[in-house]
Amino acid sequence: MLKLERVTVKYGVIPAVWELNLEVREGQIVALLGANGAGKTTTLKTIVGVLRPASGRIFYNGRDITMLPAPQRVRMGICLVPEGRGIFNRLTVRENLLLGAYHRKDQEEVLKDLEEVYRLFPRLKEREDQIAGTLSGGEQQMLAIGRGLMSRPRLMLLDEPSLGLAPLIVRELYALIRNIRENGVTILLVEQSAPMAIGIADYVYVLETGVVKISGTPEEVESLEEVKKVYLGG
Amino acid sequence: MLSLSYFLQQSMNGVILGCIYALLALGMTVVYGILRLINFAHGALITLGAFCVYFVFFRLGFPFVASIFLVLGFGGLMGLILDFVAYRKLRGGPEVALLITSLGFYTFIENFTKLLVSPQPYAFKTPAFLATLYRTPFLTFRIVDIFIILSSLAIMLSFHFFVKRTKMGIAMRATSENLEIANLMGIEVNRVISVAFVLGSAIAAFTGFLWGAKYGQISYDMGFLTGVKAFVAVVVGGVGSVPGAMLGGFVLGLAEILSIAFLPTRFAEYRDGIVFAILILVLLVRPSGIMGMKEEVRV
Amino acid sequence: MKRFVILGAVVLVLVFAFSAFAAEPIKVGVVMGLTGPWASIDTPALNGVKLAAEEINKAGGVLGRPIELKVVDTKADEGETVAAVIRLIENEKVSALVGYCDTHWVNIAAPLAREYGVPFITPGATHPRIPERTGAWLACFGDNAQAAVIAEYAVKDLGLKRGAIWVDTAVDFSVAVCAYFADALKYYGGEVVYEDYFETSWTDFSSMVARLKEYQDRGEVDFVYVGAIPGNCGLIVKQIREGGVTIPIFGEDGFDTPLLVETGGEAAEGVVFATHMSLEDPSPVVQKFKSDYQAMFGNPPENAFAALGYDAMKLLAKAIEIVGTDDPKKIPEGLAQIRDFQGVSGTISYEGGSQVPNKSVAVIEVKNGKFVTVKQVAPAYLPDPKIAK
Amino acid sequence: MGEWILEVENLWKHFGGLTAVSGYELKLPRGAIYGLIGPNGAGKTTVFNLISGVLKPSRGKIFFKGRDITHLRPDAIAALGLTRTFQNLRLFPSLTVEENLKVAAHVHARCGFVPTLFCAPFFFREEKAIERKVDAMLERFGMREFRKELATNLPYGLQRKLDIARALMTEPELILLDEPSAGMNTKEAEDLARLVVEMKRDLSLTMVIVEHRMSFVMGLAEVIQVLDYGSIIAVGTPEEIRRNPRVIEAYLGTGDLVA
Amino acid sequence: MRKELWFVIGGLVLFGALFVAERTLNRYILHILVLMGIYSIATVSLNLTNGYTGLFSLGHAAFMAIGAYTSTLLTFPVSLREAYELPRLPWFLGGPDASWPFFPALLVGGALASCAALLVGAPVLRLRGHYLSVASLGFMVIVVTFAKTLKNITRGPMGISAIPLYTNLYWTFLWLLITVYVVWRIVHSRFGRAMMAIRDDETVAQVLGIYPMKYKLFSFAVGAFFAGVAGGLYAHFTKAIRPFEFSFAMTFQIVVMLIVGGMGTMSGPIVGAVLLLTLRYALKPLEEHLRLYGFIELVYALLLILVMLWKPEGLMGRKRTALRERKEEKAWAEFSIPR
Repeated sequence: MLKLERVTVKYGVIPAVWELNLEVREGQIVALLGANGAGKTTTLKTIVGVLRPASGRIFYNGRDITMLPAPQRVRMGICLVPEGRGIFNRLTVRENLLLGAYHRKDQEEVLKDLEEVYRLFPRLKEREDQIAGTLSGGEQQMLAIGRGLMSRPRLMLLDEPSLGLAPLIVRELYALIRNIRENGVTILLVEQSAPMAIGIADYVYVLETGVVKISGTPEEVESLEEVKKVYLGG
Repeated sequence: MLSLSYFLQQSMNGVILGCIYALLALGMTVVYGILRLINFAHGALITLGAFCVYFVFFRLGFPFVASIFLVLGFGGLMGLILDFVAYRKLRGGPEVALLITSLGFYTFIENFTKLLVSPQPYAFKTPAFLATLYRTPFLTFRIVDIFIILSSLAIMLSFHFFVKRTKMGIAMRATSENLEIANLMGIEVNRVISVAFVLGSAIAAFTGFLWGAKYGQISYDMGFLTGVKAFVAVVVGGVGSVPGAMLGGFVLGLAEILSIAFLPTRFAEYRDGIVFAILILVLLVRPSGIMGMKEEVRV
Repeated sequence: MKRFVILGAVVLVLVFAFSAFAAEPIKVGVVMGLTGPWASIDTPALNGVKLAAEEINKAGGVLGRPIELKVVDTKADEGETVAAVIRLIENEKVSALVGYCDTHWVNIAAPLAREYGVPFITPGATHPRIPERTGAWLACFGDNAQAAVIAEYAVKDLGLKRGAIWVDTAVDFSVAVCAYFADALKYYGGEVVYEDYFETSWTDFSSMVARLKEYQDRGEVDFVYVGAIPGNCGLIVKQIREGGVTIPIFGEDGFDTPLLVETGGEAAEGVVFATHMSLEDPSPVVQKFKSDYQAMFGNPPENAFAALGYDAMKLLAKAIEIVGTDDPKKIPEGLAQIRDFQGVSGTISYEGGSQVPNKSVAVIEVKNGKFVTVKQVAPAYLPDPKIAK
Repeated sequence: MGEWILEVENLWKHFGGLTAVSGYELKLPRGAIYGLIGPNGAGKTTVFNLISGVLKPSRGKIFFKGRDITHLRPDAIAALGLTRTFQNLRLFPSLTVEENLKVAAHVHARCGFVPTLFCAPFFFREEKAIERKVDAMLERFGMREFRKELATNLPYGLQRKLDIARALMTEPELILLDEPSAGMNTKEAEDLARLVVEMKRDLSLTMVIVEHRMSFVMGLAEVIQVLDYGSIIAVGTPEEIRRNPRVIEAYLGTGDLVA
Repeated sequence: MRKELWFVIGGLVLFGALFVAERTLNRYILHILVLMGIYSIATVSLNLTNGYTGLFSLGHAAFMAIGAYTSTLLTFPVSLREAYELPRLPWFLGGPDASWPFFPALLVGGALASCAALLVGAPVLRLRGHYLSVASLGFMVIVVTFAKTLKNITRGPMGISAIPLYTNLYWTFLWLLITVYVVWRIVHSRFGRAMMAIRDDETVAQVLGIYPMKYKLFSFAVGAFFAGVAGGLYAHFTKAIRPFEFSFAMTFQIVVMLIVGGMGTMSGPIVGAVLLLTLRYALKPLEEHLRLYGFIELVYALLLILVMLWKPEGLMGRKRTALRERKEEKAWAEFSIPR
């Protein structure tokens, strides 16, 4: 469904991602792991079109989308749930959600989806008219994901959804991610904390300083000493 | 000197001046919110708007309503042109470049207008149906005064509604908060910015008409100080906030008029000084303006 | 960089092209604020100068030599003014300078010309202390004359004694004329009720109008005297009337502009102001001037400053004729000898070493959108020039 | 006194309704390397911000060399000998490598404006001394060849190193390193670890390191504190920490995968 | 030491050139040269705050006004004081029969501007970015307002004319040399490095032991001093000053010169000032010939926009990325990411 071929992304002259090859199949959950500064977020931003690769190509459903602007990619069903508090703090919860469906013309369907999101996250319903900046961390993350769902994505890119959340909520969140996948959305998951992500993924990439260091199925990756070393210093 | 009618009369004067500042501030605050651009060229648009009405309505004799729509369209078009010609290319560049470019645009438009019309002020007749003078025990006013207040309120309310309720308005606020994430949401940021320019400029051009109808004389350089003061209104009210811009406009208008009205006459020379003193005070006490959101300080 | 080189080259070529016209003309520098707030009086004045030069040249010039005008727009900017004067004297070697209808600019330009020993004649800057301070010659009356005439008219002819005065503090001449007016008003037995202040850059006078109306409604004031420059007088008159103020409005020569009626519209009806001369004057001199002006510029003279510009140029030509040379050092001697010179704006003589001519003042009233002369008189009382700053 | 170079007592920090740091405590002996770990958003960087004076604590006290520095400005704290690096690289982008380092030598420069203006010999001596210090520092970090390069144009790993070098130019006694190895590959990180040990030895430094890369911090630190939700959940040697179930729970989300 | 020597030599050469120029060129061109010098002083000093310290101030004209009025009041000839209704000097400035020589008057003007900068800077410099710009613009308007209203000292809006002409080529360029020297010294010392550090990242600078407020105030005050001097030179050059002169137009003109030339560079401000003034006076005959008054401003504005579009960092400005990387990009990348 999504394929990156030798993609290099640079900030100025400094490459953040170097000749990255990556593939996501329809219906999969793919995890992209790595430490801070490894280039995970850069990869996601490149996929969604906020950053331009210096070289390499990106294919989505077989179509070359390397040069398409971000809004068009969103319309094609790619959606990025940004890291941390990537929501609009000064807008209300409802406005945030509606913005997720910005490119859609089918107003009734949008409202239906809104109800659906509220059903999924009843907490958001309660806080519908609250300013998003006043939500707690977990609620904000829910809002971000809910907003992503509003765009009816076919490929959802999740950037560190567990950041700063309590373990209990993280567990809920992962259940939700599974749930979303069940509904036919392909997911590319970026995480720093490996085990949960490995547990949920169908395929795993580990990035280090912009290069894929390890890739494989969860079982293969898990057994590798290197992963443990990276994450627990073992 | 403190009779009720005097106070009412002066307040109305202040409110009318405030309307003009507030209308200009609307466009500026939206553009500043998104682009961090102090758009000096915005002031030039009231000049252009006023001269547009002058030629269309008085010289070519178009019907009034058509002229108004024409001037709105013309202002919007000018905003779009400015956006396309330069601001778009400069996005993401240094902020200073944007600021200086807008200054360049102002100078260009002003001098171009000067060459095109003449350096002389132009008499601008208030349309007959707006010129009727009413005297009541408390207030002396013309229809045009009422027209200014009502149309300003209408524009402000509909603009407020637009920003608060419509999809484009929400997108606009989102863009002004975080341009990159807005882009991620599939919002065509460039289009949002263009819309902001078009609306702001159209309103500014219309303000030019109100100006002409109220004061009866227009000139090529009428926009500059007004533009600067409108930006002061933006900052006083709180950058990026639409209600703030309106409030800022009224605060300035009233401060200007009432300071002349109630201070001894020789303080008249402090008029502009007072405006900017208010600005500095507000900035020092509440750096984000009266209604502004606190900007997050990156640590 | 290349384009700068090209641009520079183009400019150089042009400069040389124009300096190549070397006949034997008498060069006269004209400095005016053709852009900026003084444009509406400086432009007619310049046209007047041009018309005069054209006439002189057609008649064979002065001393058999044509007059060549070097016009510079100084944009109401001090730096530009100084640069222009230096350029005209140093580069163009002009014999005399004519310029400005506002005191401030004469105050800058004339002293510089004096340093070079080049005479400076101003068509319309009316501050009577100009000669004392700058050595310039006036083609017009002093502010004290015009203020006194209006004061006399108000008190003696109309019986209005209690006046409010509006002063534009941003221009020398307004401050001066208002001070002289206050003095003259007291002399004639009137009383200044209050003074209100504004600045050239304003467009909104509503708060001052409201104050005036308050005084009027309480019956404490009989008239208002406004010291406005041309760009503002229409605005002010309009706002005063629309604010519900009905008492008479008086003004000075800054009101002598078509803008008064154009902008003021009906509000300008009945406004009375003093100026240098009446363009409605049926005398053949004035009528000929009007038709010549119309022929040359396509529109009738905008105001009296056109006539003043014309007279200034003619005065200069006369002075050159008297001394028989265009040596700048000699020209003042010629000017000092001028007696009873019949100009369009009146009879001009420089008497007793004064560089301010003794001229009559026209009192004009706006009637049906036309400037109608009420009377043309010499002031009976002249306030001391030293009153004003 | 004397015993602890840094003492932090019951430190709290609230952002609006959010409690970023709650009851943080630290007693840091002179010459030690301590590690501070915890999941993203646990409040590690906030702790650094509080200690270095960039943020003011809501409650609590901080003593450096026995002196209360809770309410001092960051520059005064730096002048006392406490400095830090930044997680999200914050070099001075428009300055060269050399200039970046020279800026940091500012604290110990004594030459006033007047001697500077008139090129007093004192001024030149001081500039020379700074120059020599910069040389030594670049030598130590192996960055001599990049001396005249703009800081932004350096590769990421070198920018990290430069950040540390710059902090060292202030001649600190205590340095707070905020994720020094972030964005480095394994080899670079190992080099850095060696450098840190050398630095500590040569310059008799005390360090606190916030780190994500376990291998890095586990190898260096003598004592590790684990932070979660702004409060300390465990303190101990790397070995103890690795085995602590609460750490595994908090840091890894669940304990069911890696043990 | 070598660089300092070059400075002396450069200065001597400059004054030699000035000597020759004064003898050979006509006064109009000399006038333009002096004007260039004065504007260069103003832009170079503005560069210290706007370029090196990153405080985008729009209030520079206010300091020029303070310097201009102060030095004018000090040097105004006693004989003319009465005619222009200017007050005599009080006893502590030399008494009613004194008027100051030019040089000390300029110094006092600059010093007073510096004091004003310190006074205003203490609260205003806490603001950031555009807020600072707007506040400094406000400061400028307030200074102009005081110049208008303190009529007993300044003659109000009418301004003062008949100021003695003291400014000449030598004074101007001596001061320009001093300004450039001081700014250059500052930039290449710990002061300058601290300023640039603050410009790039205030928090980090502070953590490294630099107290931002101190250096912001310092650069503001030094910049104001030379602005004051430039104002004094200007007043004794045009021989007449008005409050409005030191207002928006002046401020923007200086800022534009600085930005077109290139902020944060040594040569930028001078290049900007010289270039724009050359353009202005070169176009003047063309404007008069075409009778398109306002044509110069039109070209000016157009040029400004074009420069901003093509080279927003200014003509002399340095792009963030050095040129040499473009060639060696690949090598660098590999250096960063070994496999």
